[in-house]
Amino acid sequence: MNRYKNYFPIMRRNSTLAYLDNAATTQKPDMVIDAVADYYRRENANPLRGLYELSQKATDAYENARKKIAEFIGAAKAQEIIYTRNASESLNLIAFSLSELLLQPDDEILISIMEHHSNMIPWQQAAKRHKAKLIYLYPNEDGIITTAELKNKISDKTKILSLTQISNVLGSEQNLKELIPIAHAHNIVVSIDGAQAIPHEKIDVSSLDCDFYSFSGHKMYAPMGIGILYGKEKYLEAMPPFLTGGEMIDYVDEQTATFAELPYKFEAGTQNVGGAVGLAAAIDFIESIGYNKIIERETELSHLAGEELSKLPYITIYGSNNFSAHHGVIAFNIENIHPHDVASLMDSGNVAIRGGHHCAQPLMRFLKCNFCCRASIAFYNDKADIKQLIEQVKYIRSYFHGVK
Amino acid sequence: MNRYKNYFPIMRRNSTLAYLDNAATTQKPDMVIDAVADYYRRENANPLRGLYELSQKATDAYENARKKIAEFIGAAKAQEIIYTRNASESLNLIAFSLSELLLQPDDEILISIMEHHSNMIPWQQAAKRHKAKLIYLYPNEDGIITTAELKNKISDKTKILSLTQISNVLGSEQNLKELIPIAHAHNIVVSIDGAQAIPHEKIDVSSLDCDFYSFSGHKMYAPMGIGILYGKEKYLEAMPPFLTGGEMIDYVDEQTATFAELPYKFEAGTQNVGGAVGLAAAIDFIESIGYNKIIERETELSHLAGEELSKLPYITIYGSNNFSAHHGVIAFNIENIHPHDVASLMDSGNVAIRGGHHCAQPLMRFLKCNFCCRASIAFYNDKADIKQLIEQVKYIRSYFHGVK
Amino acid sequence: MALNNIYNDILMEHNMHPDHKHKLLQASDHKTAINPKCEADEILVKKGLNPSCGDEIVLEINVVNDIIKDAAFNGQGCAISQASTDIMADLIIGKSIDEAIKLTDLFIDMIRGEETDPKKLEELDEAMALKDVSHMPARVKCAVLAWHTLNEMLKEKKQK
Amino acid sequence: MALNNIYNDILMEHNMHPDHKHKLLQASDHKTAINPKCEADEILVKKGLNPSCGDEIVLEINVVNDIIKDAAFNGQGCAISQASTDIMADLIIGKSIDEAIKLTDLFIDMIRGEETDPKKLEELDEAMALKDVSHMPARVKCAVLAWHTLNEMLKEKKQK
Ligand SMILES: Cc1ncc(COP(=O)(O)O)c(C=O)c1O
Ligand SMILES: Cc1ncc(COP(=O)(O)O)c(C=O)c1O
Repeated sequence: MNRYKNYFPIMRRNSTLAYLDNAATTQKPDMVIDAVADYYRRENANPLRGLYELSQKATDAYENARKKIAEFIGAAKAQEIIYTRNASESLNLIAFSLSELLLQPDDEILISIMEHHSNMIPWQQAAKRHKAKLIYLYPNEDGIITTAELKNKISDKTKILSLTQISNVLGSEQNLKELIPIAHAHNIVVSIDGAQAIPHEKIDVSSLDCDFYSFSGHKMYAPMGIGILYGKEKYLEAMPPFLTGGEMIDYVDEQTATFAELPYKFEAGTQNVGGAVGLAAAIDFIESIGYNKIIERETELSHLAGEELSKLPYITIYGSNNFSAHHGVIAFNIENIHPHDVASLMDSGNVAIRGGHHCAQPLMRFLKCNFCCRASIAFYNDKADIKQLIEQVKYIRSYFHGVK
Repeated sequence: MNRYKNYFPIMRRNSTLAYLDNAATTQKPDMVIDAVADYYRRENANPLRGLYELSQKATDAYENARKKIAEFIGAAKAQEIIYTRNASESLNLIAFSLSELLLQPDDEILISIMEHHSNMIPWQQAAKRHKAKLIYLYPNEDGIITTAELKNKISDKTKILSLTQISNVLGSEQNLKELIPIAHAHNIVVSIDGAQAIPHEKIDVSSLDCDFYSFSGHKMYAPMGIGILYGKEKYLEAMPPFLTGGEMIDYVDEQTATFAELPYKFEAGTQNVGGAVGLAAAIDFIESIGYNKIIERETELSHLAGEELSKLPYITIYGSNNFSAHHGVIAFNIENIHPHDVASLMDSGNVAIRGGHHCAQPLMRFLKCNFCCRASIAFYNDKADIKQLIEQVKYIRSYFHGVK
Repeated sequence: MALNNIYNDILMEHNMHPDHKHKLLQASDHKTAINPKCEADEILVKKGLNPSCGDEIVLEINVVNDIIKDAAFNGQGCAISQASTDIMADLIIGKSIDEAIKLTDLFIDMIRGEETDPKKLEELDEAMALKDVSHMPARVKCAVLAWHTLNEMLKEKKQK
Repeated sequence: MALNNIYNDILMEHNMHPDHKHKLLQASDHKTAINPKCEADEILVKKGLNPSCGDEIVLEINVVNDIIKDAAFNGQGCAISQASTDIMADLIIGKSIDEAIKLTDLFIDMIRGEETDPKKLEELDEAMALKDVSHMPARVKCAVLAWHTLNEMLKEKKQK
């Protein structure tokens, strides 16, 4: 077992498991599991307004995690970091509150056909509520939205651009440094879905200059139940709150309420301090490995998986032919075999992949496949995992093919 | 240290701590902390649609927890149990989706002045969105909404009654078996905020016959980041979804989506499986102690704390004089000393209580005190904790009083 | 690994070489060709959808005097749903409506893990090959799609 | 326990027996009584609110030729906010506007834990007694309420 897998108890227990569903959720290293348990063993209390030692410790744990996250993604201020439950909730928050702030009837929202349902349905709902239009950007064969496509779709009604940085199916990364300035030149607010990007590369929201950035902890080695919404202060200040109640208020009377300052205005009810502590530990973990190492390993393995799969004539791979640009995500189909059968049979060979629409039905139809298999790689995977994947593909093909 | 505290690592580490802020959040027993860690060590994966063994284990963990929760509160079906992040999110979900379903302009929503902000502001917002009226019920001196008060406030415009079962300030429990039938006789949908009830007594939603019931895991020995919304199937079926995205869909195209069956329709994005596992372990823990024992100990300690405090002439206690009916919650003030100073000074004596408005500003104004101290008891507390509290009260009083 | 059990010879054979994957003749053709005198002769058609898998089948049955004379299907989906449909068609041809309803109920109970008695399950014949799907929650819908569709179809017919 | 440090004699004395908890005379009274010839003589009034604690103070200062001649407050709140306000009044009376702004900045830095050099903090005199509030995040707002209010008040005045 390679030294990286050794950090993960679930890998130590399953030494022959090729876990290739990292885009769905990553496994958790000891460091993260222990940090959460230790929080509950040592400093658990309801944070904020805490007037006793434990509550102060919980508050410190919570706010120090926030600072760490802010630094990690290059946010100017800690109060631009809002804790949510997952990326989906972050995206729902933006779609609700930013729409309330900005949208007038006939305004336009731009998203891409590559969006995960979580960055699509909230905008469908927002468009419906505000009688706005939802307009789609389509990628080229490499899964890239060109500047021409963006310019084409921008009109003087466009108010919001919400875009995934890395597609969870194609693995393609958008050139945000090119796209965002174009949007901003048209006074369009830009929200980036970073759920598939932050596990794989260093993010700096300040240099990206996006107005919002969303991601989930559980896809970056943290526990489930914690997500982040980064937003520029000026927008967060102006937006109405989303979830209400608990400590997110200033003053409440029977019919109205005024809301707390940032970030608390967007944090309703008792927060998930254990989750925040786990996310902070996951950041320490990532930094202890280093993005350089992560990128090096993931690029090599993506390349290997893509090359090996593409040698097989009965395999279709979706997205760019340059497999090094897939950020660990290789989506494919075996001719005439349903992805669900592939995934079930892979399991018999101790390979964990996903088959289905990957919460991207419109993209699947755009790719004319409806369903596909997806192997998704993290830095702790290794060549043996990829070999196991390829062997399984061949075995499944021959198993179906061999049947009279 | 009493045998119950011994289940809690944080108590073993702080043997002189009198933790009396249980209404804010309870401490976590080994059983719960370990169950969550073990989940991440053994069976972590993204649940649902899981086509490999780990994902099936995660799905089983998640759905078995749902079944356990359904049985625990007497729900007819597991799909009436929706996972949320905390009680606040459950209440936001109801206030949003039920209002969408039911409310017409000029309709009326009934809540009590005792509601936690989380069962108040979401209704203020819903009332605003739908041009409906938010009408308040006021309690008698014992903190009880009488049937007369309810009947008085019901009109033929009343559509929803949302009520806390136990007040987080007064500790008073509403007689739901009397109130709910009255509401139902007027075709009013009834939502109960059970956040402060379920840690203290057996809940049976079927015999209560409430239409919705909300609570948080972290107030009943489970980790933070997991909450529950119970809803009758017929309402959940009819209500539009709240958060959208991820697996909560059936079919998605560019402009519209159809939604999955219950309970998934209300569960957007990757769910907190670790949290669900922790909540299931907390239920096992509660059942291993037994509500009989919990009620016996909490009633005795509430009585003791109330009686001892009320002997001191400079103390005002809020709520009923029958302290056995306080469900562990004793809210009080020391004459001329701000609750924040009381709480800070108590900390020096290793007593953890809360001081402030307890997320119930309108109730505080109704009680004409704005702020108060609150000691809140769990079954693991003991007479020594109460003694420590009383000593600290006396000490603080003399400390302020003794200053020239 | 347990999962492999399900992709056994029976399932693979029915998936790769289904006997009933075709269209039935039109009702009018049937009337003349098979049973020209029977007024109750009819072809029932119903579509079954499993959006999570994208499985989609169109089930056709020909009912004569309350007996299922023939069955066929079309559509696409995973091996489990395709094989399960073909196996079902084998099983129900020649059965009465009531017998067929009982069999679909039994099959669904087996897949949901609610009926495990091997004696009782014997009635399902080859369909028993799908028993282990009960341990694959993600695939339950694939296995029961056809059976569920038939069950509804027959109950609707009885209500008419 | 660390927290007790904060409820020291200085704080308790200022809380129980504040010197400056009263109303200043009206500006017109001042003009005649104290400095009848000075046109710049005025009383500035500003309210400070800390909703989380319910602390509420009304700060009044009398500024003559850019010097704070007198200061007073009214309102309610916890011991920390009350004492902190009274201590501040002691400190700033007789100081120039610029000096007072510097002192409020210094105090706020101390409470936020951003300035810890004892030499520099000496300027704060008795207000140093509140230093340990920097370890009590929940009480920071109580301690800085008056200082923050004064700071804004003086900056507004300078802008006019
Ligand atoms: C009565 C009541 N309702 C709702 C809540 C909100 O719970 P949470 O903060 O876990 O969302 C609380 C907890 O503070 C409460 O006491
Ligand atoms: C691109 C993208 N966006 C959003 C999400 C939603 O993340 P979560 O399920 O953690 O809310 C995912 C994860 O599936 C994703 O891949």
